[in-house]
Amino acid sequence: MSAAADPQGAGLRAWLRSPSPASTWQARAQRAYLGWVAFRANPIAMAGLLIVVALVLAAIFAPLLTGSRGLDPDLPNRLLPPSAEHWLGTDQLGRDIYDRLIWGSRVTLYIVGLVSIIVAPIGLAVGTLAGYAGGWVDTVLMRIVDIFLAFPRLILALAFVAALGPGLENAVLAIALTTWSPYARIARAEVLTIRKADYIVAAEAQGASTWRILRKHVVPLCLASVIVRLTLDMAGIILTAAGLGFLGLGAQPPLPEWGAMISTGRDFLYDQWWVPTAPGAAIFLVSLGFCLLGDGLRDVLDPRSGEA
Amino acid sequence: MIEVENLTVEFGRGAATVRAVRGVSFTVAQGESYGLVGESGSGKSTVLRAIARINPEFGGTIRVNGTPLTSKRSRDEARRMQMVFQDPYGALHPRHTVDAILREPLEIHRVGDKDRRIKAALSDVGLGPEFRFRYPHQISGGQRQRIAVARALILEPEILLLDEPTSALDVSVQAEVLNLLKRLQRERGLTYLMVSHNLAVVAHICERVAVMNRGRVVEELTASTLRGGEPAEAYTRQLVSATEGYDREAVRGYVTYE
Amino acid sequence: APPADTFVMAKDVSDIITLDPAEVFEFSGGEIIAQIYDRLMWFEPEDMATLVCGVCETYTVSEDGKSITFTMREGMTFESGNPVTAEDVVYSLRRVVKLNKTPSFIITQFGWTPENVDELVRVEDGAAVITITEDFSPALVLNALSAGVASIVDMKTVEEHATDGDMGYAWLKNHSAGSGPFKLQTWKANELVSMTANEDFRSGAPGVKRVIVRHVAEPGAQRLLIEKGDIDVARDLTPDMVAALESNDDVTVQTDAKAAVIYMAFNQSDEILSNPKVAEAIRYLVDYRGMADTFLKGQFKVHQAAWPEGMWAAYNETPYALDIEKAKALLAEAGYPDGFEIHMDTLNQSPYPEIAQALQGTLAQAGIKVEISTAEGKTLWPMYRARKHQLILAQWSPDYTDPHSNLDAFAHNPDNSPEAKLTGVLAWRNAWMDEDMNAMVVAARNETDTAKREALYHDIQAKLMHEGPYAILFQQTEQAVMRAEVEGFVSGPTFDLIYYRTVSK
Amino acid sequence: MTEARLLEVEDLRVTFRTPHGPVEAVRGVSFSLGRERLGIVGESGSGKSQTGRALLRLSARNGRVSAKKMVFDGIDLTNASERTMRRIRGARISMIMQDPRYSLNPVVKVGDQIAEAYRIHTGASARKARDRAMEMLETVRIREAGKVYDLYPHQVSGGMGQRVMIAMMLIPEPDVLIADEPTSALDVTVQMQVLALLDDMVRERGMGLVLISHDLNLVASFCDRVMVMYGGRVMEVLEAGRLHEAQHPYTRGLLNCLPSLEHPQHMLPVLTRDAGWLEEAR
Amino acid sequence: MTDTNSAAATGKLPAAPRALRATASALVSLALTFIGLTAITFVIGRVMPADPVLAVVGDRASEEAYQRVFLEMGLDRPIWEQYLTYLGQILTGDFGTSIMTTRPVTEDILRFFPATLELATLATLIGCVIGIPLGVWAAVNQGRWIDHCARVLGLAGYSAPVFWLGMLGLLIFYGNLGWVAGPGRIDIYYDGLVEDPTGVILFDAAWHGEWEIFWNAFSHLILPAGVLGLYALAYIARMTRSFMLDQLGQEYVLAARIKGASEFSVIWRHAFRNVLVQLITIIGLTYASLLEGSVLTETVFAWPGIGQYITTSLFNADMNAVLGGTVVVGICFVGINMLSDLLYRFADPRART
Ligand SMILES: Nc1ncnc2c1ncn2[C@@H]1O[C@H](COP(=O)(O)OP(=O)(O)OP(=O)(O)O)[C@@H](O)[C@H]1O
Ligand SMILES: Nc1ncnc2c1ncn2[C@@H]1O[C@H](COP(=O)(O)OP(=O)(O)OP(=O)(O)O)[C@@H](O)[C@H]1O
Ligand SMILES: [Mg+2]
Ligand SMILES: [Mg+2]
Ligand code: NI
Repeated sequence: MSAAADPQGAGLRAWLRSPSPASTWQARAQRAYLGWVAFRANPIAMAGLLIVVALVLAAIFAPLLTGSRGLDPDLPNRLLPPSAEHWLGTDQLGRDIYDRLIWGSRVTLYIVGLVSIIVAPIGLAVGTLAGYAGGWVDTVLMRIVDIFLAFPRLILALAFVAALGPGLENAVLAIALTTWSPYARIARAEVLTIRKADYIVAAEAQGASTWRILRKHVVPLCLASVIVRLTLDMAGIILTAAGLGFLGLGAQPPLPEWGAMISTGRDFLYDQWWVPTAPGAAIFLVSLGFCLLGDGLRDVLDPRSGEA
Repeated sequence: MIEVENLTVEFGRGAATVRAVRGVSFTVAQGESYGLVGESGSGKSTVLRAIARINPEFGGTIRVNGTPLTSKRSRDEARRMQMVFQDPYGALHPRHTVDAILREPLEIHRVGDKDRRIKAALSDVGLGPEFRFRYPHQISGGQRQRIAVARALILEPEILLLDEPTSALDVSVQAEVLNLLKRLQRERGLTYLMVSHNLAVVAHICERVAVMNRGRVVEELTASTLRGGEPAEAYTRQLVSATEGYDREAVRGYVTYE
Repeated sequence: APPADTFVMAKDVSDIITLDPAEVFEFSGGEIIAQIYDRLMWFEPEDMATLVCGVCETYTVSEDGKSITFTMREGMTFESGNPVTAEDVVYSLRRVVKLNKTPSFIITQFGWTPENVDELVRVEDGAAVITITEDFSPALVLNALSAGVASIVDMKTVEEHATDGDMGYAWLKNHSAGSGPFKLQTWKANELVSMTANEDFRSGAPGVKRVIVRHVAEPGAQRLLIEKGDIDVARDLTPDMVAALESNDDVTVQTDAKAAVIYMAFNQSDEILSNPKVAEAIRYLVDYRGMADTFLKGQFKVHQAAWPEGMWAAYNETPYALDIEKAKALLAEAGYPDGFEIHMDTLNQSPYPEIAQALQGTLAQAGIKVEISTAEGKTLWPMYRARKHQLILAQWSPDYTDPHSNLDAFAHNPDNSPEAKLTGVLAWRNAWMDEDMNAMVVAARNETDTAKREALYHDIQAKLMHEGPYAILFQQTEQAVMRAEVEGFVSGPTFDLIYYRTVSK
Repeated sequence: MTEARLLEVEDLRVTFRTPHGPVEAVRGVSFSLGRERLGIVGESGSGKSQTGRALLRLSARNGRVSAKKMVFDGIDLTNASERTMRRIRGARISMIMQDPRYSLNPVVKVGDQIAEAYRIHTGASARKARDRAMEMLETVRIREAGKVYDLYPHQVSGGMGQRVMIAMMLIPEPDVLIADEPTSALDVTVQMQVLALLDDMVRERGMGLVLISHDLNLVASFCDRVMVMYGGRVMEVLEAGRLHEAQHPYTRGLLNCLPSLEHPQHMLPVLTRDAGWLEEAR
Repeated sequence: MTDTNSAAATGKLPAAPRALRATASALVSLALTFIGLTAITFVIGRVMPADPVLAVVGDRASEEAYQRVFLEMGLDRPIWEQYLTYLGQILTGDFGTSIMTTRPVTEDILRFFPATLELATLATLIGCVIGIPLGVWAAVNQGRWIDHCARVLGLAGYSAPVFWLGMLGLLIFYGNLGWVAGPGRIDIYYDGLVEDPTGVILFDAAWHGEWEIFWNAFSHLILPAGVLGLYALAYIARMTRSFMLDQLGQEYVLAARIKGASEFSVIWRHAFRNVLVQLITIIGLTYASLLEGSVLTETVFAWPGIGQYITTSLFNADMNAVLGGTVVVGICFVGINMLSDLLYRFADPRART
């Protein structure tokens, strides 16, 4: 490899592989590096990462990658098949589908990001608290979690959207409200296995407060499995958003949300196949990307799977 | 320093009650090291955990420095009394560096001058500064146990409760840790209460030893009686004989205490 | 494929919530009861412009135009075998008034109330006699008596199934007791409606023995079903699907004008929208032709008056076309040279979001930034009825075939105060009241001379087109795609003027 | 008695592929085994267990085993087919693992696990296997064998579990038994009883026993010969009785760092390792 | 997963009271879940902008007609009072009448639920029958291309929008190839030809020996079930693989190999039996989530299932129907979880005592 020939590269590598790191920083960098090495060796995970990175790049560079924002109707040019001018053809209002897909990546990232920052904290907070505190706190919290689990998911989301009014933010919020419960369960299960661990007992013996133990000891340990689960669930989240879009409750027109694009394009599947197929394929690809990434992350982060 | 009187600990309720400790009494003087030996399940750890208030409910009285312990643990107590656990792999948080592990007690008790203390604690247990930013999985079992000891000592307690501190370690590493404990006791005049099922290890560290069986102390004796003289109890004798290696004839004579 | 004597239709019938003619006010429900029940007045499939007698033999209007006497046809029977008599006619009308469900206003506007109806609607010498107390044109009254509420139910059967004096209300929701060409076999909500032929129908036995209306919500699924020949007619195909199917020899496309109009309404309690220049500008910012020739092709045609083309007294002028410059000038005059931001609400099913987006595109060219919200009807209507909208894009279809039906709703607002809550009236919903207009609508309603009446309605429509709080955009045309062997499917302008009995295959 | 060589191993190597490069766990180990008790001692990570597993060709997936010679009863284990190996495993060479808590299938009754081992190699009927398993449980001194047969692994104590494990591995009457720290999870007294049991097997059946342990005292008092391992290599092989006279600094170091009841010391001598040992052992 | 804590705490009681207490605590948990479910749905129903009164009277209704129905429906009373009345009603087994279908909700559910049951059951079966072996196979060949293929295939099933797959499936297998029947549960002219006491057409048709109808219904069912099954399959295969990897790394597997057990026996007799224990919960959850009714699949396939019923009811502000549907789905969920807990206890000796 060329990096070996490059003295600086070699120096950096040595620094990263050094058996005795000199600072917290180096230790962190090393962990990240070794994780990365393991990750890199996993072609499937790399494929996932590639897709996700491509999504992020598309979102960032959308203005450079497209000729229009894909919002303005151009009725004379509607339903054109894919061509050199319109790579993925045009939709029922004559908008360039490729442009819409690229701009839509921002919406998708927005959904993914917003759901993650809502779901993970709620799930973690409820789950770790229930698991660590035990007793009636656990019972009460878990009953609530059970209720949310027992609720038909899409229905609950629909109800929330219906209550909050349609729109992307509300759709995301609704999805988040319906998705957190399994995370609480995961976090709780994880806490139950570590609650009796000596290092927690040791921290208690040092006089640490419950709050401190949760924050410093318990949450960091659950975080990995929650993050892994989150990436794995990302596909589901995108698809639920798409489902809400499909039912007309997600993004409002003319926002190029992929699910809504399939939804409005679905009537064209039989004659102008490209209209729903392009966003369908995009959702498929991105979900697949997140799934693969999650799987790869699990192999790297989760010592229980894989042998290395 | 530590006075335990008629200590009882029960787990569970109703018909399911396990009486883990049934009326144990002993005292440990300041600067002394006291050992608890016995078979698995005899209640050794439970005694220790009751004193450390990890199982807060117990019967009888425990006095430390003359003050009886209540079931609510106070923060000051942590500064006076610390515990070292059996399993060096489980006692350190896997995601914290050595630095973070040693810093935590200082933060909890708002002790200043943290960096100096951490460096000093590391050198006290014979580890170089290069260990400071490592994660537990990057160091060996013996070194981990040293970190655990360093953490216990960083608040400068008077009493150290040791629950089988070497049983998970290799013989060569065990020697290192035992030496460390001995040195620290000499230098700081610490009081030790140590649990082990290895008689040789206990005799090596402790001056006095209590032999436990099924939740009771069956015999209390000094290290020298244990070595040279004849222990009074058959149970103790059997333990001693087993420590000495395999002896076909002796094994035939073993009694199971159940 | 379905058997030769069974006619299978795919349609989105999720809107059916009752099949009681006194209560039905939904499109699909209206279509179904038109097959099950005969009515007092009626349009025959051969000539859907001429109002003729249904269960009556003849009718006579009294001198003062306040009473009408209906003599009954002989020999007609209900599905139970009971004869159809004047008693049944009177019972049916009284029942509508007494149950007082939503569509009852169609006949209660004549001045009937639960208290006086027994007196005003009665049997005299074996004939049914009705008397009105308001000054309504008899033509209007007769027209209204061709609506679903004038369906004749079998008094004996219905009373047999009555509980707690509810006049059979609970039972009739999903049962039939009529004398129409078909009788109801089952209605499974969101699944199907199935009917069997009434061989004794007064105009002869229907062409098929059984009709099944299958609920298929997805146009795509309908498309596959019709292509495979698993159904005989698909009712909800999109224009693009229809265009694609045109080359298919196995199917034929039948296009019929419908009376529904799509309109945009401007809430007059909104400061910007209450400016007539703004409204006028918006009317010039609609690409009527562009839409009608592309994604609405075959399903909607340009129509700008409140009463649809093809109906009596229709007004077919289309003065507006997309004219950005003119609109900009108007906006400048109105004080909005750079446009403004505005919110548009509409339904979430095709084609409303598409139309809204096209409007958004053209309005933007004059600087008007439109933000679109789409919603289910059940969510949209409460907001509309509470006057909480700004711009709204919606549809209206007449309740009966008289222009009064639409113009009363679009133009007549007797009390514009919020407390009046005339929530069924479009003019009130948009907080629009014009005294002249009110007077014109009442005058037209009461006019007995047909030619004069027609002229009055033309005036109303012309005035409404320019001054009303609306931009009326399109009139619906329906494209039914059917298997080549299906013949005789007749679909008239209103949602209940659809005839299954003429179908054969 | 030590004349009949059951097992001969020459230059056994086990290498693992890891993300950090190859790890040589065993580097050229040679020994032979007769109908005797051979102890393998060494500090943790010295390659004791991997040597044992390599004999059964059951190294982890990322491991590679090579040897100049690895012959069992005339069968070349390096080249034997997977089929042959399956016939050898259990029936002729067996292995007891360290921790019964993890080595017994948690959802299968312990008795059935023993019976299975018997049926695999004899094709006996279920009834017959059950009877044999019951007998075997009695042989390993379990009272109330009938009751224990129907217990699940989590219902038996550590000592009992270890005996079940032993019964399972002994039921096909193997010629060689590798016991990998069979007693380190047990109380000292139970530990002795288990060893006594193994002792009986060697004496009564003429089985070859490899006892892996890091307890030098134990090995010295129990085995016939002791092999000392360090860093994947054999440092020396000694008569067990003369272990305490060992000269190799590594062996001495291991011996010295044990605290002893008889000889109290103030400080324990700590083992100092010497990279040169590995060179010498070549 | 229902909470097993309470059961664990009472772990050492004698058998009979323990079973009793477990049942009691299960019942209490069921009741609490039930109350929570109805309460949330109830609140949602009241804060929704969709107006239940309009659902009855239509959007052109006069204010007077509106008010009359508003009062009839009791909407003027405080919400807690309405809720309590409703609870009282349900306890007598009366879920009220659906606005949309004009029938008692109970009757509706008895009609729509079997359709979903049929679909979910077949889908889960497909998921298990293909997914489990696929997952095991992938785990056994971990890291090889077979594993990669199986994983990507599984993930693909997980990633594709279900309605998109459904439409594509319809186009290909019904539209082009004609292998299966189109949307709907059964060809329309068979409708009502057999008595359907259970509502599960396959079962009823087989019961009456109406094989023509059976096959017709089956050919309608197989495509939607296949699409849902693909999703179940993907999830089950993936979990199986990961559990299997866990188990294959366990010491007891090594012990089995040391005994000389064949590869087949090591995989299926030893490792898989432990995997099965974990899979029970997963399969239970999958089944429960499918029983919620996949609104999207049901829409695409014009399948009159419970998911569609609840959704359309929701859009129509038909709260009685929504509440009834949610309660039934919730009870199913809790019930299946209890069942899988029970099975779990049966399959895992560690959980039994
Ligand atoms: N949390 C608990 N709940 C129920 N029983 C317990 C609990 N902790 C300990 N016991 C029981 O109490 C008894 C004493 O346990 P303890 O851990 O003190 O023994 P020990 O002497 O330390 O044994 P070992 O040498 O194995 O560590 C045992 O029978 C044990 O099963
Ligand atoms: N699968 C593996 N991948 C990489 N390295 C391995 C693997 N298995 C074992 N090793 C390494 O091989 C070396 C020898 O391991 P082995 O288990 O034989 O040690 P041991 O002598 O049995 O030690 P202990 O007394 O701790 O059981 C160790 O350094 C270990 O880390
Ligand atoms: Mg202990
Ligand atoms: Mg080992
Ligand atoms: Ni649960």
